[in-house]
Amino acid sequence: MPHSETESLPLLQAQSLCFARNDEAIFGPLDFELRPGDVVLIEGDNGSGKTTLLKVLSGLLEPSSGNVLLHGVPLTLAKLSHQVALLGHLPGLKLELSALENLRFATGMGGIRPGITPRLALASVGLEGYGDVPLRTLSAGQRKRVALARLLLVPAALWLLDEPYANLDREGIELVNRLLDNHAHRGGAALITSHGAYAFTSGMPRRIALRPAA
Amino acid sequence: MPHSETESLPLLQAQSLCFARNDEAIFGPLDFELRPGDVVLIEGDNGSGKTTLLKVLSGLLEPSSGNVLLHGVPLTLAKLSHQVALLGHLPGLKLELSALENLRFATGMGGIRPGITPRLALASVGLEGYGDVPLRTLSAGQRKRVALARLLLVPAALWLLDEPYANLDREGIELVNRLLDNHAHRGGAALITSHGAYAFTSGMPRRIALRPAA
Amino acid sequence: MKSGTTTSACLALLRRDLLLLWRRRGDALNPMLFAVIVVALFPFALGPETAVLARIAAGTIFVAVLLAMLLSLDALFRSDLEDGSLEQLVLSPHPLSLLLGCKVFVHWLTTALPLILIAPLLAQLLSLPPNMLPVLLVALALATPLLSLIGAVCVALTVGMRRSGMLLTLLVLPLIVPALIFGAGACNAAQDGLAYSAPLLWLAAWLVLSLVLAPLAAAAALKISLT
Amino acid sequence: MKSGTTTSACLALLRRDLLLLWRRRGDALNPMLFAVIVVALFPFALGPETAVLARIAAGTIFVAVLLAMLLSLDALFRSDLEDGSLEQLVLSPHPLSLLLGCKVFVHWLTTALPLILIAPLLAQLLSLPPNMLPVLLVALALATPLLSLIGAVCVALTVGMRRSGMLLTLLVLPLIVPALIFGAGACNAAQDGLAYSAPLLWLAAWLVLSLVLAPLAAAAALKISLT
Amino acid sequence: MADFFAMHGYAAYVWPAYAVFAIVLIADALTPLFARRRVLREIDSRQRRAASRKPT
Amino acid sequence: MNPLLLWFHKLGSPPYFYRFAGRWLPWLYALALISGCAGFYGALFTAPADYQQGDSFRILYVHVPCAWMSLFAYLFMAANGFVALVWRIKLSETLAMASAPIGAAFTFITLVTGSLWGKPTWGTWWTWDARLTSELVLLFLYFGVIGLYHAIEDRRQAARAAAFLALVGIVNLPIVHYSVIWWNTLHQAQTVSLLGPSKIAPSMLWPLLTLAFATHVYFFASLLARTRVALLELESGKDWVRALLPSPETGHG
Ligand code: HEM
Ligand SMILES: Nc1ncnc2c1ncn2[C@@H]1O[C@H](COP(=O)(O)OP(=O)(O)OP(=O)(O)O)[C@@H](O)[C@H]1O
Ligand SMILES: Nc1ncnc2c1ncn2[C@@H]1O[C@H](COP(=O)(O)OP(=O)(O)OP(=O)(O)O)[C@@H](O)[C@H]1O
Ligand SMILES: [Mg+2]
Ligand SMILES: [Mg+2]
Repeated sequence: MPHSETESLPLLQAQSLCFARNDEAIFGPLDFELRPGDVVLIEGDNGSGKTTLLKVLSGLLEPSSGNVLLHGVPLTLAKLSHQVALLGHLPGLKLELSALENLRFATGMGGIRPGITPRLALASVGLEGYGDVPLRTLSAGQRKRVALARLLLVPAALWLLDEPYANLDREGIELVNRLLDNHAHRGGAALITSHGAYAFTSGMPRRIALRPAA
Repeated sequence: MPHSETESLPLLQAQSLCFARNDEAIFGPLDFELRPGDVVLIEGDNGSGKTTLLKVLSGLLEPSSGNVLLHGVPLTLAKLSHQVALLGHLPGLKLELSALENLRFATGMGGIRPGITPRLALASVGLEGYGDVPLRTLSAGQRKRVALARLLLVPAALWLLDEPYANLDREGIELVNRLLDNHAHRGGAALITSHGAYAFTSGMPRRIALRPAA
Repeated sequence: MKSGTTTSACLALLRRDLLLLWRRRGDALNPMLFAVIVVALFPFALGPETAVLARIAAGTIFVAVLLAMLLSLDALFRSDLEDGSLEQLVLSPHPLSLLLGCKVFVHWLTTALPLILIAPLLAQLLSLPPNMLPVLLVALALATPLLSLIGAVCVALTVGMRRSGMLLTLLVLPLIVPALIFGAGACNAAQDGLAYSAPLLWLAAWLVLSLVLAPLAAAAALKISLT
Repeated sequence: MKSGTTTSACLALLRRDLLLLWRRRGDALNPMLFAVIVVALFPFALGPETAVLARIAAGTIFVAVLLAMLLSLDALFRSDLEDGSLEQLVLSPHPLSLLLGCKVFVHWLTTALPLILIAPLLAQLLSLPPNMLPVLLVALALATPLLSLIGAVCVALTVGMRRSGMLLTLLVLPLIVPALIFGAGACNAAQDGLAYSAPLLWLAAWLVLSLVLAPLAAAAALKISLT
Repeated sequence: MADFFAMHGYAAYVWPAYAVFAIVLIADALTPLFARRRVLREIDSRQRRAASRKPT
Repeated sequence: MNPLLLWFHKLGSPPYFYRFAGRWLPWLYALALISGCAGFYGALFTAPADYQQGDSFRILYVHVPCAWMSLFAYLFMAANGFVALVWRIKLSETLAMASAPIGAAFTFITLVTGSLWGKPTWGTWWTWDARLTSELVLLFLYFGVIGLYHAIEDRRQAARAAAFLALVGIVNLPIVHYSVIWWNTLHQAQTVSLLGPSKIAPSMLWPLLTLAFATHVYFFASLLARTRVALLELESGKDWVRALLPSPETGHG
């Protein structure tokens, strides 16, 4: 995997990043960078702008000032970067299709990492045997696991995960932590949000705190 | 408040309650009862049937066998009990209306406890000053708090809360615990669900564990 | 702890629904626009000959109004379902049929009434003979509440499904065809100079019956389809 | 880590959308049902005189088909938006216009094609003269893709809103009126025994233009309304 | 003068036309005034909200 | 930079434009009012009655200027929309959205006065003639732009989406204008021309031109007034707006 050349440049840089909705500041100027191997937790109370920040970093919302650089290149609306996997509140899965069909579509769209198949990925998130029933009949937590399986399959250097722990039971939380560890060891980076009410199994190395900008 | 006569009978009784969807058992025979002052936590992994159980207890789903008794009276589809407040995954709030308008509607429909007003209830869930903006512009956690304010306002002896802690920050979780304590002291009872991944501030007195029936 | 009275509950529901409508007043104009557009399409499709247009005017306006109402019916309970309000309504301590009656009334007030008010304009667009306008208006005033009421029963039946839009149409239409036949029939009779009061009286009788039965039926249907 | 090719992405999208449609095949029939119902209402509304019906047959069928497609347009991106798939599509490494083109193609294939296939039945219901049927079919075959394409641009603009149903109608209609005029115009000309190839050629030229421009415009509009 | 108002029998068409012109444009001229008042009121209440929130 | 460009650059800044518009507004309203009164005097008193249409032809003096304005306002809106989409200039977004309701008002007047004129001359209020139809479509387009703008919550995103729609709808303008040439219609063909000789008597022409001038000036006056309000709303969080208000009475700090 060619991440030797990217080692020198940070994967993601935020430079005095601000966001305002109808001129009301949501989060203040933020400066941080992610290098390969970094996993960073964004903490903040309800309404502090965590979801908004992830959307800005993925390019879905435009910052009101400041820059987002991916591999040193500014992220613009016209040219989104495709090294980024965003897992938002909405998982982007079709409830009428089965888990396997959803995953096959995802790999068709985004490519697939070498050495893994949709079925293997599903097994490694603890959903063996649930591959062929429509997603509609799975519970909230089971659906979340399917979305995690997609992260495993589709190659992306930067993961942006919005409250990945929500809806998951203890075992599910450990699963997320394991996935993040593996991703970091492979040279990826991840930014995840949480309001810190969960009993984590391992401490996160770095944190960014969001506070209301007003 | 006339809860002296109800003291003798349990508020809620489940008698060998089973639920099956298309002949697939979701939860096994359950027997438990709630008396005034009880707060019970339903624990179970993802997909173990917590949401389903609450719907059965409120009368929205019919058990496949067994009974639900409210004040000793069997709950039937035709005659739902109106002593029950259900707070599900969907809060039943209108995003176009403000928090106060939503709460006023709720009290118009369900009546109001003596000695409290919508504005006071909103203040006591930490949303002072947010009463007049459309709910659409509040974050996930802030909306959840509005739903909690409704619980405070509308009289109901039995609370059924589905994952009340989800989406809330630490302070919000403490708020829920405080609300539950007060409700219990007033002679109410509550049944809440969780998969136990939260860092609670106080232990729950009683738990019911749901395990996959299969 | 005392719970509110049924009257206050109905008033609260009416107030909330009207307030919601006011907040989304842009959307409230939509059925009107739709009817105008459907009517305006016909001259394009048929060519601008006044004689042809006048002949089909009353029928086309009737169809356009019914379609506009039909399409807005789908939204009658949908948003309440999506955000969980409908569950709360069913669990509330008041007669469900009365509450649904309130919702139907708001629906009529906010979709059918504007449609009836712009019917004269639609008539002008299709060059309907002016002396037929009163008959058309009376027929619409009788047929539209019928549609709201019958529609509510069907919506209540389909409310549990995702994307039931057109299935709903399918359910409502057979029930509403008689209203169309009598309503448009009265107009056509008037245009041909025949007596037109009999079909209107039939419509009225049917409306009275529906006013009593439809809310009860809707409440029963809703309980079936939610549980 | 290599990402998939654009061709494979388009194929994956086509396969998924068709599969979804198959899973919801009940819904897929809806536009057809709607068109049948609209057409079937007219004999009730106008009375059963064959001469009148035949005169308005082609125009009414055209209007019914356009309305049916219009109403199904709303769902083009809605479910993708609601479950977050649309965000994933925008963030994917392939040209958005191409992906949207695929979605439009599926839309046409699954709503317009069935409508064209049942057009002969509709023609029968309104006693359209049989020799006019081929003109009607050709006109529909040219006008319906136009509607899918132009509609996609408008849907992309309104996709960020809740409940945009009828606003969409308002946006699409002015843009689609010419297609209706030319399409129905060709039919009416044929009925009067006049030459009808000129309007059809106009439609064809316009279709070619839209095929090239509309996907690009839709992609631009979608980016505007998502961000 | 009455002759002038009668417009040789076209009064029913001419005067409404001028009236529509006047009414619509006057309404158009007034909307910004009302909108301005509404916006100022909104800004004021928003600032008050911000001011009341800050101390807590 | 050349001074004109520099001035345009400065004009693009909301606070500057707000003050600039505030200075010019009274003058524009006054000019529109005066020239409008002069035009109406000519239209009602000095112009002779038409030998064919009698006094009904006096509707021309409201119909035609408004018809021209309905097209001009759309063009203006689309041009600003283009600038807004390509260069993302906030002021252009605002100008484009402010011209939509004014244009819709003129279109509405055109349709109503046209109908009022049609009844005595053609014997019907409305026919489905190409010009009338395309003008109605123009009204729907204006409604679509306004509706889209109000249906989206984020003001800037709403403006961009509506501007995009306005650009797509511009294909309708040539149809309105040339419909009388392309199809033979009931409606009057072009009679007034600024460049070539007009087919209309000078005593009938000058009030028309004066009124056309007045409506143009009015358009810009109304545009500036609306833009000022819109800028206030858009920039309500900015310091220059706070400075405009009487200092908030919660003045403890
Ligand atoms: C609802 C009905 C009508 C509508 C929508 C309408 C619309 C228009 C429009 C849009 C224009 C401007 C065209 C351009 O500059 O490209 C126009 C111009 C004009 N209209 Fe009408 N019109 C209507 C009825 C009438 C009637 C009944 C008459 C007179 C018999 C009339 C006489 C004129 C004249 C003389 C012009 C100026 C033509 C020129 O010099 O360019 N219009 N109308
Ligand atoms: N569509 C919107 N329009 C206007 N304001 C919004 C909108 N969405 C969110 N906000 C506001 O932006 C702020 C940040 O919202 P965001 O959803 O990013 O918070 P969050 O940190 O994800 O909160 P939570 O933990 O509750 O999910 C909130 O104060 C909210 O009121
Ligand atoms: N509509 C449905 N149709 C069929 N099966 C369903 C449906 N909804 C849920 N199930 C199944 O019923 C079981 C229980 O679901 P339920 O939503 O009650 O779980 P839960 O305990 O609330 O889980 P979570 O913690 O993930 O919310 C799950 O295994 C799920 O697959
Ligand atoms: Mg969030
Ligand atoms: Mg659950």
